[in-house]
Amino acid sequence: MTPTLQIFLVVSATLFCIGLLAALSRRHAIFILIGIEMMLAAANLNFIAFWRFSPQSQQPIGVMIAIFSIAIAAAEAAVGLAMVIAVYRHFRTTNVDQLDQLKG
Amino acid sequence: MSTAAFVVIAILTLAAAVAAATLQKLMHAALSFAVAFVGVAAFFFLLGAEFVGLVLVFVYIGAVAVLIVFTILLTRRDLGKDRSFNWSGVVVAIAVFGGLVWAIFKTQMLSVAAPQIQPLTVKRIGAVLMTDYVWPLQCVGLLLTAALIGALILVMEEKNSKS
Amino acid sequence: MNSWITTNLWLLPAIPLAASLVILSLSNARRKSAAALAVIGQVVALALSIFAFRSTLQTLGFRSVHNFTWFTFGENALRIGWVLDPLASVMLAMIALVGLCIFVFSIGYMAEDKNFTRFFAYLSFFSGAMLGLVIANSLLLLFVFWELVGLASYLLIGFWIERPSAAAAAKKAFITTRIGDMGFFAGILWLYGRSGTLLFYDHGNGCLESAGLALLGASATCVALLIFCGAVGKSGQFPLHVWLPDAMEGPTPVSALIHAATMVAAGVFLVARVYPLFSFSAINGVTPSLTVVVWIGITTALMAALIALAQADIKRTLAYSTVSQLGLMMVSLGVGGVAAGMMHLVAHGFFKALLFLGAGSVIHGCHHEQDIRKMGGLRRLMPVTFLTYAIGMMALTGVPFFFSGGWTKEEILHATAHWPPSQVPYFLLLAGVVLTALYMTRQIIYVFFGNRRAASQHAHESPRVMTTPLIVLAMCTIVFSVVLTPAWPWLHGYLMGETPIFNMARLIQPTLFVSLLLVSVGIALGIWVYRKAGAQDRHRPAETDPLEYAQPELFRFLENKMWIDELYDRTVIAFAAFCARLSDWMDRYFWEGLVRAVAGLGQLFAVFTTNVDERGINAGVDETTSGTRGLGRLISSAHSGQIQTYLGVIAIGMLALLLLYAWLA
Amino acid sequence: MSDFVDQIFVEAKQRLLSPLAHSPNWVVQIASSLVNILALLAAFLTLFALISVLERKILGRMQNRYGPNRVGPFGLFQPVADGIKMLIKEDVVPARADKIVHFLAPILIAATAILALGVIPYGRNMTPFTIDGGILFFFAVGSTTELAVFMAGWGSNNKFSMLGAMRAIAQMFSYEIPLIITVLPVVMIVGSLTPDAIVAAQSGYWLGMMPHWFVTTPWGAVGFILFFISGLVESNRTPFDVPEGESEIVAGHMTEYSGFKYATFFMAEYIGMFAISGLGITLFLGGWQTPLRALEFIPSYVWFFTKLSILLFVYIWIRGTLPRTRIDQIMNFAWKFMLPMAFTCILAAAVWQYAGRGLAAWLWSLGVIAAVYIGLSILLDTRRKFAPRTYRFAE
Repeated sequence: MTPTLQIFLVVSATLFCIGLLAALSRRHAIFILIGIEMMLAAANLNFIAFWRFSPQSQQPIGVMIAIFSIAIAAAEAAVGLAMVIAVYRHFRTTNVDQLDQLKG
Repeated sequence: MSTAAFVVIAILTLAAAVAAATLQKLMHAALSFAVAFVGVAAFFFLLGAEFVGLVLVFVYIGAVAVLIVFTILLTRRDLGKDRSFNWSGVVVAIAVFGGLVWAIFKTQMLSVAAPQIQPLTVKRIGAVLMTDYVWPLQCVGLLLTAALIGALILVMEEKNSKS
Repeated sequence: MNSWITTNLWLLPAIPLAASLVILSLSNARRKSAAALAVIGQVVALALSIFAFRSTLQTLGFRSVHNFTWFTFGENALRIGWVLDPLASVMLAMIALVGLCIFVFSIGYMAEDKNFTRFFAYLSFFSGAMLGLVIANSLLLLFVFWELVGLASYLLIGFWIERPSAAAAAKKAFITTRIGDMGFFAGILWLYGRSGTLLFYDHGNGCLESAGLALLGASATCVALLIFCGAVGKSGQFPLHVWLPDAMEGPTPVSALIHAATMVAAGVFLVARVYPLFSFSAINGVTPSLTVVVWIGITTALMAALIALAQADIKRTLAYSTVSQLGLMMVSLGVGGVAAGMMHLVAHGFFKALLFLGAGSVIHGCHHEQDIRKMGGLRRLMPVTFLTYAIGMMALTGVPFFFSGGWTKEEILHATAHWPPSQVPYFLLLAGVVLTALYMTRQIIYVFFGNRRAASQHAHESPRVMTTPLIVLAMCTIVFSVVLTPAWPWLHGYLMGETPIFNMARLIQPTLFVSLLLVSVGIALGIWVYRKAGAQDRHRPAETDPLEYAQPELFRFLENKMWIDELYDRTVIAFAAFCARLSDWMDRYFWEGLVRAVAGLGQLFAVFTTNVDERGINAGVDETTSGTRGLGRLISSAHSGQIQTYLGVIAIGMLALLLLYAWLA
Repeated sequence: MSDFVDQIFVEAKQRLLSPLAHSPNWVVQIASSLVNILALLAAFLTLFALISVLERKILGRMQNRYGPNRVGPFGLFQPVADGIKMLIKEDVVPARADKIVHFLAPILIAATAILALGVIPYGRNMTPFTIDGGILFFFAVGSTTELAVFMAGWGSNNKFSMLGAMRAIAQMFSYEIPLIITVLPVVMIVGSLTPDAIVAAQSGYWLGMMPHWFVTTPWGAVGFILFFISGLVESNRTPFDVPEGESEIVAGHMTEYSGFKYATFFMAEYIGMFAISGLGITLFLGGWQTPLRALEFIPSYVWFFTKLSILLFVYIWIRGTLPRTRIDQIMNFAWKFMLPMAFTCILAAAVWQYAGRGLAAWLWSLGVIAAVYIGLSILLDTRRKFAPRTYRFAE
């Protein structure tokens, strides 16, 4: 038997939750970024899966959205990491627990 | 698409993801993150979206992962081991997972098999990108430029910095 | 008809006023330029006045009026303007000429004064104001200049501020004249209320012309009397004459210009100007107002002459003689001899200025000694002064034929003699003539004859700058008499608008002999009484006046000006002081209490509002703000800055949403 | 006859796979893949051995000395000796090293290098893995190399390694961009990401002799030069071998490696060089196409490998000739010259395309490129050369 849409969704949900876990339970800022990226990847996986399992009459919308979301995720990652570096320069730490004030 | 491939890829991906989320050494986490993305890309291949898969690999392994390891390098000062673990987050994550899975299995219409399709060629994607999605494309380009400049300004060595 | 001077008559007052402003802005050191400016201004004024005089010779009874609207309130506008007629032009010429002489004189007289420039500024100011007064065609405008000359006299009387007596005199003069001016102003208001116009001549409907007078009706008498109050105050008539002798505290040129020649004559001029008001509805030249004028004048004349008889101060004597002469003019106006009054005014302007300047020269020569009993024998030391002074004295006493004063006094006597109601004024005037001769003779003898006394040891003749004006004025005094003679009464005709007839026969008249007789009697008496004055007589010490030796009480009575000042002190001033004290008390205890009460109310209200504000509004606002702050704290506590907390919350929210949808599906 | 020779390897593969005719589909797939991979490895490891010795000999000749000439005929067995030496050497791992990463790095780098070889058409019907979007695959895999290099630098907990890795990644990143952008015009003109399609698009001749290779067009020529330079950098070859500049940082990210791991790195480097050259050939030099119609009887793969060996000779030649450049100079060159020129190539290609691919079009695009080149050379005045050196990327 071939994998159904459900299974893909379950996988992506798992991936999403792992990302959520990383984002929620790790202190290091980079972990949060990693988690967010993973969640985005899960979302993309969903898009592709839905596109694949839908009747093929219409445009590859899922693929398009996946592409765009990847691009945006790349931008987000770049800016996020830059922010991590800047924050580190300023506070000498990347532990998000200590980064709870707006003014430096 | 074969179940075997699916199972292998799923196991690889999820294992890598878990590793990325839980490993204590940042560097290992980042690398397993890359592996996890390879897995996701493999999923895309499996689903017949080679282009997206390649883009994913290209962007994430080639760019984002390297950026991440670079950041780890530059913020090496408190790199050490990140042992502090927030269990409430785990609880929340598990709860969300449960909810999602419950919702997925509750809806019957999802258990469909993949229809037979003609492969999605790069040509078609390019055509669609340049016709229907040209405005989103331009916007994304603008966004990327802005992000590039913004990131540059953020990490630019500010003159007479206090530190 | 209208040469440019009639339309630009305002230049006459404007030029000296401008000069005074410029001089005021000069520093004290610029004495020469100050004097030069003042004199130039006066010269220009003189030239203009002569020009104006010429333009009035074109026709008989020439009168050119130039009116314009000053400002408008409601629908009726207040109009002012200036008039040029024989009366004005004569006054202009006299004022300008005498003023010029006095300006020149004071260059020498004030040479050592440290406030030289200020003095000339004031002088120019005065002369400008005086000229303006003369040309005014509106009672209001006249009143304005009237007050300006009052101010000028105040400033000049108190010119030597450092002297308390001068300051007191200045105050006295100002206040006393104010009393008269109050009446004057009331008259103006009444007149305006009745006739609706203050213009004298307005082509038929001015207040001195038939239309305006018709509007006035019976109230003309009251208006006239009220205006006469002003005249009384200004020219020192009986009740209000007390300020004039004290005004001699000012510098002598000032006394000469203001308190002898021009300003004090303004009252007479005023009466002459508004004469139609007085003579309105007259029964053969007699109206109640004119009667009042006559009696006041006669009283003043006699009283002043008597007082002058006992004064030791050379200037005070002259001052009282001025008062009496003004009374004389008033009488002549009252009895209907307007022309006579005005002629005497002009003549008196000349010779009284001459006398005062002579006195000034004497004082200057005697190092500012004014007591005639300390002088004597100056005849040789200052001959020019002596001669000019003698001429002035002749004119004043009214020696006929050669001296202007004689002819004018003649005219006045003539007019008075034919006054219908009674002959009493006439005879009283004759007595006055005698008295005048007497005190003038006394003064001359004291000052110029006899042995030298303390002040005249080192006396000296005055410099040219002072003697020249004396000579000029003396000339005027003599030459002026030509146009006054009844043989050819040119000035009379000019003023009255009649062609003078030359008739040598009218030169000799019976009354002439009478006055001649009286004058000679007076002079002779004076010589007999005062021949030994200042020298040791049988039992009389040199200091005591012969009259005093003869009649001590009478002399004391006269010397103290008939106790009039003291009387005023007891009555008027005491009453005024009482009123002041009363109002002070009222202010202190009554009004202040009232004010305090109101203030207390205000404070009570303030306290009340404060409480309302603090307890009520502030509390409410505070409650609101604190509540807001507490809420903010509550929310911000959730806003901990912990990214992961946010993420967790978002996740939970997402879960909830998911479950909801799944449950709904 | 020539067709048979041309297709001999394809025939061989089919013969090999014929026993599995009745087995399920996926078995056949895996089997064919395995065959392809084995063929690739055999071919390119041999080539690697050959080139390693040839390079040494050629360099020796260039430096006026004999290269290795003792082992076997003309010293051709030298690589074998080296290989044996490497295998029996002790494998040293630093005590403070991150063992796992240190171990995984060479494997990953070799794997990616070999993977990249998989999409290049070596001859008619001789593309090991036909992927829609093979070029993209090539770059996706190639970009993984950077990660591997970083792992190497990081894993061996060493200053020099880290510095070397940083430098390597910095310059790889900088040159990856012009590399890809120089590929774009070809993709635009051909309208496909498939290497086969690209090669096919370069078939045919002008005037019967001038081949339709893209290198013959102005944008193609410039693009090829840029591509070649970027390839030099990507494979860390002189004059861009700062990452492993012996004089400064001992051996860059390979400092802490010894024995067979070092050999792996070495091999990966060479294979990456082969791969990039192969891609260059595919994109600009007409792949396995014959330069002259007269020579078509020679098999396609021969042509491919001929071109490849020529390119490799140029690599070696450059290495023997040019000195090592400074890192900041490399960076400036990348961002200030390479990138604009690459974009110009896109423009020129568009002009060429829409002017009708004729002689006029050829001149037009040449004009565009010349204009931009002149403008650039005016802008970047050469006095910059003497600016004080700044190591922004190796701090």
